[in-house]
Amino acid sequence: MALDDKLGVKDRTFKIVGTRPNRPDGIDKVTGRARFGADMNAPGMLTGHVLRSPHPHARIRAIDTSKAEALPGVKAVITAKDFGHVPDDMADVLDHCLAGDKVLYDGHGVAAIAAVSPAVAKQALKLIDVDYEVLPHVTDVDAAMKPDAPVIREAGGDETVPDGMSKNAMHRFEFGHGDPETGFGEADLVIERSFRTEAAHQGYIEPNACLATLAPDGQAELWCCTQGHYAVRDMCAAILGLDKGMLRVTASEIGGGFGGKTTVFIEPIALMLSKKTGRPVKMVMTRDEVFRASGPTASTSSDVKIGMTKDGTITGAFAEFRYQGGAYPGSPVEFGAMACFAPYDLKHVKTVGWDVVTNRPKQAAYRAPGAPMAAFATESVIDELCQKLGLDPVETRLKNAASEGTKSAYGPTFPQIGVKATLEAAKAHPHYAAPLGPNQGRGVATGFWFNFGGNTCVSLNVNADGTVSLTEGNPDIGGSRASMTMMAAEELGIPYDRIRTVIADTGSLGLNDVTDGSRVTFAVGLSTIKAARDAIRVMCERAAMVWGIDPDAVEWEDGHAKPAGPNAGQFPPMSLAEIAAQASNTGGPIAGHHEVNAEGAGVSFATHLVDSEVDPETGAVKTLRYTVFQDAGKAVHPSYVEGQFQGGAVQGIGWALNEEYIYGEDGKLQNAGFLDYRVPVASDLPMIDTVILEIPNPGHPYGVRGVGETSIVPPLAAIANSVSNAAGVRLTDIPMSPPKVLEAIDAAG
Amino acid sequence: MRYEAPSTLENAVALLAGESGSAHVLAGGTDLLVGMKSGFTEPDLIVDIKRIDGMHTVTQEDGGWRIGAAVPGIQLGEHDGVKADWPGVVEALELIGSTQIQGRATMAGNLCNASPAADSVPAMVAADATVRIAGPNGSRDIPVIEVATGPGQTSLAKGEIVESIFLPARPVRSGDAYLRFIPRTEMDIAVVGCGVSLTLDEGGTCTAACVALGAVAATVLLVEDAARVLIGTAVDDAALDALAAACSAAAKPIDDKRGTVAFRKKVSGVLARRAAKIALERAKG
Amino acid sequence: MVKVAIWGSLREATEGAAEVEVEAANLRQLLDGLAERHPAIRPQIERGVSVSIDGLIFNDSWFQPVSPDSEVVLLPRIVGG
Amino acid sequence: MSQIHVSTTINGDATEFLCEPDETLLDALRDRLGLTGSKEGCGTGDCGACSVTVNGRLVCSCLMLAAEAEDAEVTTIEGMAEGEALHPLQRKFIEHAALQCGICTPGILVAAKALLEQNPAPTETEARYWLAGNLCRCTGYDKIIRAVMDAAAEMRGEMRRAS
Repeated sequence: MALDDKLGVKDRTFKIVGTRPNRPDGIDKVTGRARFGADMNAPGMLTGHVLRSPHPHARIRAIDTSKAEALPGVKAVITAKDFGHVPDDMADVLDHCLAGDKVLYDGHGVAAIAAVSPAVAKQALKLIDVDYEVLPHVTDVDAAMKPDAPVIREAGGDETVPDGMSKNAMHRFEFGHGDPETGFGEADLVIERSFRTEAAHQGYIEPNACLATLAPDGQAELWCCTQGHYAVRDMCAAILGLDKGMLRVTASEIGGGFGGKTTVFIEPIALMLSKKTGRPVKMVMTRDEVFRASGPTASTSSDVKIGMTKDGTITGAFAEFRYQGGAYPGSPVEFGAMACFAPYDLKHVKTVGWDVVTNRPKQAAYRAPGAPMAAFATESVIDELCQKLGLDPVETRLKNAASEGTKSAYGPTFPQIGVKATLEAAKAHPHYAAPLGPNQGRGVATGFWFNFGGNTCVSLNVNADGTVSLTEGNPDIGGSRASMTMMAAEELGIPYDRIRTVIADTGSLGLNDVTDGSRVTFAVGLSTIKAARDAIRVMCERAAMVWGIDPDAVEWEDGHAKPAGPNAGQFPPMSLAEIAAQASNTGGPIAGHHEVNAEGAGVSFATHLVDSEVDPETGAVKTLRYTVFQDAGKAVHPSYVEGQFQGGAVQGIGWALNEEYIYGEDGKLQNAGFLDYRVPVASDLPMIDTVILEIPNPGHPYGVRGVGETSIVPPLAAIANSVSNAAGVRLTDIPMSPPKVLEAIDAAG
Repeated sequence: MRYEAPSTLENAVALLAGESGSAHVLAGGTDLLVGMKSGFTEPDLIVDIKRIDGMHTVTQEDGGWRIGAAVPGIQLGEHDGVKADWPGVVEALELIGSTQIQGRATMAGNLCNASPAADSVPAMVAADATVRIAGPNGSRDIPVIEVATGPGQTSLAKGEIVESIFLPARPVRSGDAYLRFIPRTEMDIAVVGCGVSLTLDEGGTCTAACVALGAVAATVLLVEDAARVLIGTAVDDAALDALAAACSAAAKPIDDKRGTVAFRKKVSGVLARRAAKIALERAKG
Repeated sequence: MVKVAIWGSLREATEGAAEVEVEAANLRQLLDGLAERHPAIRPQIERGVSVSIDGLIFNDSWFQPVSPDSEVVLLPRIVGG
Repeated sequence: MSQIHVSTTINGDATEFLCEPDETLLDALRDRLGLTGSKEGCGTGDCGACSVTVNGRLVCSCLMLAAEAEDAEVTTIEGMAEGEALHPLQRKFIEHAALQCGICTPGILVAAKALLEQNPAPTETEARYWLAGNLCRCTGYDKIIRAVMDAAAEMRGEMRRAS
């Protein structure tokens, strides 16, 4: 167990952790100096652009690039063929960047060019002739599962898919325990409903961008905005046949990711164009390209059946989920199925899931991948049971809530968890008792996410003047430099502003997994603490040398080495700065480091309360009040923890009400821009209140749990439940856009 | 592509008339540059009219207001006189896009872009506004509703540009209002828009009315049936019901990514009723 | 022997058994043992699995100890956003 | 296409540059003048990340041709701080953790400054509507609005002290 047993973390008082210092990269980011993906240039640089398919599904008979190549100013034109054979596990990644034999969705890359200017590039794209044999297409998950649906991948699904299914069904699974049918027999009321959710995009404001240089000797430099530059390195190296050590990837500041920047879309293309031209190549996706050809989340269809007794005990629960994740297998349906019933202690529970392919771009992770859609379905049915049985939705959730020792719906038995704490906090909060006006309703929902750890490598160097350079390898997407600096300062016992944290490139530090899975504050924080302790060990040794005593007889307290045990009080304490100043005389530079594949991340739960007002004449839904209750384990920098809660909640509000991928009958995406892909704007929203609960994670020295993802799990259901209470109609189709709400109100009479 | 910024109207007209390729007028540019970005519009010539005298001014004329073609939304929003006389028109213009868009977007541009969903157009139609068009053969004035002939299509001939828009003198005891429905609170294209202008007699009976709907047909609709049911009434609930029914009946929308036929028809009536109530309050003073 | 819980649909690979026993002192031995005794599980292990040991999730750490009294649950490989 | 010579003032400095006739002001700022603080999030005026002021009016620099900047006064995020001294809005954004990734921050700061110049005491609702053209995907706007309101209060206080 990593939790500091020795220090008794529950009782530990922190000096820096839990405070709210200014983030170290703040000034760069408020002055426009911070350099994001598109902000880097190189001498002699070319601009790279991708020709994209206008068809949702077509066989490529031939591509004639000769006219484009002949255009003055065009330096290279490439297609997927230029990459030759790539490793099996990279085939889909490359295919999603540039199509092989078939284009699989509207916007699929077909060819790419490098040119001296955007104007030349634009002209050249028009000169590429692609001979398409247009094929029938399908973009809807249920339609894709029909036996006669157009087949997207001839190979069909894996061994889990029963015979006779559509070849678009890639994978099937079941989880759970007990027998739901037995449970339904014990219920006083059983409700069965079907639900649908449309795909949402992560909607990061910074389009994907990169700058690549690949020299003939195989040495390469890549600058890009990504959640994981090591992952980019590994994928690009595999696709281009480069040595990992020869490809140095530097992560720019990143303008949002939310899971969407965990893979590559243009980086291998830019490297190949640079290889062909011998010049640096910069590529920046347009917003249209980001929507059409990056990775939104899955769209889903589901059936849920839950039984409850009059006193609110859930007796049985069943759910079947169908997720389409675009034209490639790998939708996050398993996580949705595993997460949806996790907040509850259930005797009989079963989930079934299908991973389905359609003519859409390959889905990428989006904040708690798969969970919000599933929780929308299951939390809606639980809410409807409460309504029909006249039960309080918070009390009922509390009655069924999982706790330490509960065998979770996805298998493991929970250690100490916070689901009850979030519900108790919601129940006690003034929001829950506040009066509501006409056409207003309150909704509640609870959500769960796993959280991850992963490979992490941190280096901490103590400088001769007593300052500290902390080097880590995860892009700072929401204030993590601040929290790392705080944890290092806490351990070392020196002021926050004596430490500078930098994000290293892939050549300067060992492997760091992607900034995802809510892992950074947990895993990089853990490694930072361990690296600081490693440096402290060295400093204690150096002090012991100076004092001529045994290193074991030195302890570290408040930024000072102190003689302890029999030597206590014998020498005045030596500060970090004093030890650092003598480093050259005591053995050389002082550093600490830590490398780990951090396992044992703690799960996290959240309960959301929302008040909505529905305009009964237009179906418009206004969010009036919103409160998030979430377990953070330990909030290192509470402002940024609150920020994660607020941001996740608002992304959920957008998804619930207005955000959606709209495909026409022609299989083309109709709203590839921020005009009609409607993310929430400031005037749509109230303040988002937050309540941070701290149930320590035993897997982290300070008890930290990941907080980044759980906050997007409950909103879809919480808002649907509030709309149901406000307007008397149960919306089962996300987004709950005004036409759908109005139609439901009118249908209900 | 050429960019020209002439200083006289005559030069602007000559440039536009003389261009053999695709020529576009640039006022605020908030539609033109979006079209260029997407590749939908590929101009050979852009004529920036903002350096022409008079294009930026709002002047009183015959008790009404003449608004230069390059006056951006934010400037009109700051104009107390126009706001007092035609609050519905100003509000409609101010609904277009963000604060940033307001810094550039013009009423003339909104009109000439000829989107069926243009916010300021139903309000101008309800206000009985006219447009002064300059061209190679001199200038002419036409009603606002005659400008757009279909989505993206106008009745302007080659070489013609909108010089100004004229909002007539506001009759006594009259008021106007414009409301639109959008999914968010800002930044969307109208799913339905409705402009209402009405005049009362001393006894509070409606003597004149004009109702226009946006985004429910290929061009903005002037709903004469809706005006008819208001005139002669005190704009009471029964009249408002009839107004709503007339607007819902007149709307001929399509299903698209922004709304359905059923939604648009119903909301046409809802907005007409709500806008008429505001116009009524304003008419009562 | 360590008892390993198998999720619903994966039980087709274990002749329907919801729990199988493997001789293992660590995660690597556990996964190797599973693949050996139940070859039909192999495709899933190759696709990726996570293993919950006493309520905490492990992905890669071969030498993570497991003991006969550990609660071990096989899960699909978990990733995040 | 022959290039156009533009003389303009940017952040108080007389500036000249050449641009293509169809080049946006945003591209000229970023690619010709090295002022990369203004960001392109959409290129269609829907996100506000490229916000600048031109002759005192808040605009999207992606929806304006660079050639239109002739004789204009342009201010960008790079002109917001005075030397070492951050503008109160910049300070409050850091103090309130009103940015997570920071990509929308320059545009929001430019827009918020324009707001406070014409309305020193906005209500929360006024601030939210003024900033509706600036998308932020990270924060849910809560801390942004708090920072703007706090900066406005501080600036009003400073003005009172000064008078």
